[in-house]
Amino acid sequence: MKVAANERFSESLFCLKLTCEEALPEMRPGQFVEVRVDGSEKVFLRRPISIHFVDRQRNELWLLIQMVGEGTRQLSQLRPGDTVNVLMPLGNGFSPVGKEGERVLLVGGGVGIAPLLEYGKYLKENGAQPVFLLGAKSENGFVELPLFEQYGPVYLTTEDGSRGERGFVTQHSILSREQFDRISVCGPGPMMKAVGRFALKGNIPCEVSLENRMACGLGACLCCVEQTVRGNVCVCQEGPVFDINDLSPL
Amino acid sequence: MKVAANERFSESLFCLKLTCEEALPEMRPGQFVEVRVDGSEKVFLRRPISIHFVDRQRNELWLLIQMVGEGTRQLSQLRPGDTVNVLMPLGNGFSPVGKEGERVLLVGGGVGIAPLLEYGKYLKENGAQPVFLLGAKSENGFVELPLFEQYGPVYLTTEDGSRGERGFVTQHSILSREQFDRISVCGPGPMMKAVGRFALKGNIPCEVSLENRMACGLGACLCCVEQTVRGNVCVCQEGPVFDINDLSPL
Amino acid sequence: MELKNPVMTASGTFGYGTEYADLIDLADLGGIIVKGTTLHPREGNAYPRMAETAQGMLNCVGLQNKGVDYFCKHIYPVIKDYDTNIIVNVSGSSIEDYVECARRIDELEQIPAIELNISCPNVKQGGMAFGVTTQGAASVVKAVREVYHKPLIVKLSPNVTNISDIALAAEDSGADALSLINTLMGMAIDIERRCPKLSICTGGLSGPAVKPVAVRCVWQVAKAVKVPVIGLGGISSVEDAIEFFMAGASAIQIGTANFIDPTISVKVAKGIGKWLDDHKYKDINEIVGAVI
Amino acid sequence: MELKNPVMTASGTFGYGTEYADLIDLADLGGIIVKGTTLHPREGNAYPRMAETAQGMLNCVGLQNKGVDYFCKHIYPVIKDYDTNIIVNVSGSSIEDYVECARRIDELEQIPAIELNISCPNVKQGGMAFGVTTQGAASVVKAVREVYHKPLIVKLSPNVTNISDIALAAEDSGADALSLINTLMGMAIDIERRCPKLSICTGGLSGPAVKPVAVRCVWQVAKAVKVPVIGLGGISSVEDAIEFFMAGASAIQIGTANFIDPTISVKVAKGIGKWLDDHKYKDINEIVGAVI
Ligand SMILES: Cc1cc2nc3c(=O)[nH]c(=O)nc-3n(C[C@H](O)[C@H](O)[C@H](O)COP(=O)(O)OP(=O)(O)OC[C@H]3O[C@@H](n4cnc5c(N)ncnc54)[C@H](O)[C@@H]3O)c2cc1C
Ligand SMILES: Cc1cc2nc3c(=O)[nH]c(=O)nc-3n(C[C@H](O)[C@H](O)[C@H](O)COP(=O)(O)OP(=O)(O)OC[C@H]3O[C@@H](n4cnc5c(N)ncnc54)[C@H](O)[C@@H]3O)c2cc1C
Ligand SMILES: Cc1cc2nc3c(=O)[nH]c(=O)nc-3n(C[C@H](O)[C@H](O)[C@H](O)COP(=O)(O)O)c2cc1C
Ligand SMILES: Cc1cc2nc3c(=O)[nH]c(=O)nc-3n(C[C@H](O)[C@H](O)[C@H](O)COP(=O)(O)O)c2cc1C
Ligand code: FES
Ligand code: FES
Repeated sequence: MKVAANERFSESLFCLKLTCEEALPEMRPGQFVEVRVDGSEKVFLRRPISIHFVDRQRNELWLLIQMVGEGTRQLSQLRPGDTVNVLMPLGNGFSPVGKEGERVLLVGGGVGIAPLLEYGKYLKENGAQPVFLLGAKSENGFVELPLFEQYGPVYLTTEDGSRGERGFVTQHSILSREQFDRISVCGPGPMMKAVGRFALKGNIPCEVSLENRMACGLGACLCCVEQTVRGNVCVCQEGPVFDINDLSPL
Repeated sequence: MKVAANERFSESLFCLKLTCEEALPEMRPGQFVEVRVDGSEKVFLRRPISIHFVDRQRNELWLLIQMVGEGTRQLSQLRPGDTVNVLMPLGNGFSPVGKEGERVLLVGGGVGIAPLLEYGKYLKENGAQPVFLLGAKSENGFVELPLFEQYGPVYLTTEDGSRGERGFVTQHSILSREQFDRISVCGPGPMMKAVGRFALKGNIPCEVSLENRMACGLGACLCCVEQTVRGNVCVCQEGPVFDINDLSPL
Repeated sequence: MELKNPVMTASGTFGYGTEYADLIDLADLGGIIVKGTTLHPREGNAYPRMAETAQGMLNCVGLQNKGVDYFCKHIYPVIKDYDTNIIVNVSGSSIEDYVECARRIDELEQIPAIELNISCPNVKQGGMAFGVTTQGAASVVKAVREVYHKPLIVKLSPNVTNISDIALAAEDSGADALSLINTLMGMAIDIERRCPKLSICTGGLSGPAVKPVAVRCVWQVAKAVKVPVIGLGGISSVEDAIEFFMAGASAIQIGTANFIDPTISVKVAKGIGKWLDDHKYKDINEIVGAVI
Repeated sequence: MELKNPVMTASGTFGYGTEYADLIDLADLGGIIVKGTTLHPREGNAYPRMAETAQGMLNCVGLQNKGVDYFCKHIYPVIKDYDTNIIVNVSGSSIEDYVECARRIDELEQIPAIELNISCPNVKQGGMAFGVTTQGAASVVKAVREVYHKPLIVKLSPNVTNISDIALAAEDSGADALSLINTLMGMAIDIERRCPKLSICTGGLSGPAVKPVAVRCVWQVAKAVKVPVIGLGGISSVEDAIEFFMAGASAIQIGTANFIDPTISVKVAKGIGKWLDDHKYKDINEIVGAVI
């Protein structure tokens, strides 16, 4: 695919906008792509990245990426006009709308907010009511808030209190003030666990999007497995989104 | 070093002009540099390249490079402003001027002409008389002829006869018409052998610049050896320029 | 067994083929070696099972599979009509396991051969244990040979002092072909977390990094044995494949490279013919073993 | 023997140190293991001796050197006063050769140790032959131990089924330390010219490609033996070095990486201290063997 734009939000967060000649394939929110990193001595395997947003008008696929190592650093260097090899769409994606008007809490931490934008859009367009609850270390951690706000109310927490409520997402007052039909969450492990426990306690259906290390991305190599009630299953194929009841006890 | 310019002469031949903040070190014609190729999955070792020309006024080192594989292809992609890591100067270099006014025939084939430009300049500046005899497959093989002409007469042969005399350098009429005090040659193996035999027959001192495969470039790994009358010696350190009498019988 | 072309996909890297069926036409392959299959179901090792290395990767999947009966009942019916050779990679923790597993696969009409994996470095019992001594290799190959009546490929480990000896033992015990190499045993450490990157500490190294070792092993074994040799280890281009042919392989497998480019096996299969044409070879046999 | 810091340069990749003296301050190194030295002069193998591979290289230099007497007379005087440990890598084709060579180096006051190379894959006789069996390793180490009175490092080959067994044999026979790994045996083919890329067909693989194998070997050996382990194989950064320490090495060597960056050994030597500081370790011993 061709790089249409590469927007830098902060030292380590950027959004890659990719386009191609043909129309982008059908994609479900929560699915991901595997991006090949060319021209690096060190990076060998593809990198799995969530589908952040699909702009059908411009035929653009957006990826929101956090630089954590060599692969994501290389991707951050891409310039408009460069080409990248992308395998997509992969994985199962988030649950479709269950019942008209359902209130779905979308909880994201760090770059885990990536898949929630496309999911929020989908929910809104399909008659559900998404509510975003996003957490970050400090206010610099939030990007594209106006985009999220198009699809539903956005609540924020920061660990240092610089924006929104101070603390972790599970401490936000919205959780005690409002009722939700279900929860979808993506973010660091501890956050997902905390939200999962909250959901279990309140008996709220909850799904999480995992980020296990992958090789093939196609269900062929069995490298990315997560232990579930059904045994070890491939996150790339049967996930990345899992009902928390399927996962090993939190 | 910083890339000042990258001039493309043909599909496979280009001249890289490198510069740096400090003054370039002393370099002898016939010495070479080892260029690191960054950002390639395939190229691991440095690539040895002759010193083509040293432009002291602009503080530029010129490298004339033929694309033959992945390493040289990567180097051909360098753009002005890019940086490359260069180890230099390496090796022994061509013989210094022996006696005032000596006539030195510089024979080059293909990209083997690279080290001869700087050597021709040196000879001219130091009171000798360089004469160039350059060979190529066809006329497109010749580049920078006006630069060579600054330092001495230039004779050409092409295999297809499209420029200069038809045939190999050893068939050029200059060899029977004129006398030379010594010969220096750089080019493909068969050409160097042919010139060497010609020199031996005519009892003319002759030195050749070899291009053995190298790893360290410093005389440390013993990978680049050539068999000589003194046994196996490192081309990177005791060469790349050898008196043909030191080499195994041609 | 006839191969349409000498390119197969390596066990454990290509699932059951179904995973790649949307991306390539499986009929373009010479064969598919499906996942390591064992008599009893196996959960495999714990996550993490994979670490990236310089031009390679380590894995310690540990033969996760649902067992041979599940394979026969649920997977075989789905894949048996693929227009290519489906070969089952058989593993076990004891000779009896290997034998029983092979016996059941012998009954599957559309499986033309098995590949006996005596070289998996990622399971505690069995696996590689059989592949590192001549006696071990001989005993398991002999036992399986008695119950399995179709072509028997034996897959060798490079983690040995003398691979030709093991190859000869397998040949003498009835192997119809040898495939090599399985992964090299390796390890990587997460220095920030102070722990191995793989759940069971060590794993198998594969990918371009191991290619020189694989070419050497193929060359050594092809010189020593009379049966055909199937070469693999780090192949990711037509040129890599040609190298293995010249080293003595009459067919090749592609493993890890499928992860980088899922269409690579078909590209290589098609590219070999073109390479031979460009180099004026009429037949691949003109290059097989060229440097032996 | 005291090391200023745990970083040395690997035999065969750093000449006698002199070659690098213009580019780095040799005093910044913990030690230099000089070229493989034999009793008699050796011409080594024919050119070509080197081939590039994915993140690595093959070599078949074959121990070219002018013999131990030349070393003692002409090289030792030049390098003996370097402000670092100069260790001589000793090779041979017979036990007698090893013994005699070691005996002569024993007399050189400013050589604090030798490294016995029983693992060179590039010579027909001797070399690796001694390093691939426990008996072979034991016999040569015992014999040298009798005549050599300073620290005796034994360098092990990864081309074996069980490296811990060889390590134990060397330890039991009197090795004071073990260094590993030497190169992995590999091969590369020039498909255009239809010939091996190396003059003697096979060669030794080194560089980042082999690092996972080296880390695994160090980890296996460090678990098995009590003597210190010196780790090498593909190290080209501070992080790589830390990995080897955590796997159980108490010192490391840098080989092939010197060819890519001739200053790398000094950079790593200096960088280790900073890494330890940044990670709040007071002493390197806090990480040596951390994952064992
Ligand atoms: C389904 C899926 C969707 C993802 N979506 C996104 C996304 O939208 N945006 C985004 O920025 N990232 C996403 N990730 C994570 C992303 O794939 C990794 O950050 C990336 O692969 C790291 O590559 P690197 O070369 O930069 O870092 P590396 O050099 O490979 O690693 C740097 C550090 O990160 C750790 N690390 C790397 N990958 C993982 C992992 N998968 N799990 C845990 N730790 C890891 C390493 O151990 C190391 O400490 C997703 C991952 C998965 C599996
Ligand atoms: C002292 C010295 C000076 C040199 N000066 C120049 C110069 O000024 N300009 C220039 O263009 N080239 C020069 N060369 C040659 C240059 O180093 C090689 O062409 C280059 O390293 C090839 O790298 P690559 O990655 O492009 O090709 P590779 O992919 O490494 O090889 C491509 C093909 O070329 C062959 N090849 C590669 N290197 C050599 C070699 N050294 N000898 C014989 N065959 C080889 C390979 O076998 C292969 O067939 C010089 C070499 C030496 C030793
Ligand atoms: C993730 C993974 C799983 C593997 N599983 C098996 C297996 O089940 N049985 C087997 O014989 N080999 C298995 N292998 C080894 C490969 O089939 C192959 O021998 C090895 O990876 C070298 O080839 P390559 O470098 O082309 O991958 C596996 C390799 C990988 C990377
Ligand atoms: C060109 C070359 C020459 C070598 N010569 C020797 C030698 O003489 N003696 C020895 O014990 N090891 C020798 N080695 C092996 C190295 O010392 C080292 O064990 C190996 O290269 C792995 O380390 P590395 O990956 O850091 O290079 C040589 C390696 C190379 C690349
Ligand atoms: S990454 Fe290969 S099975 Fe999931
Ligand atoms: S390239 Fe290392 S000695 Fe010449």
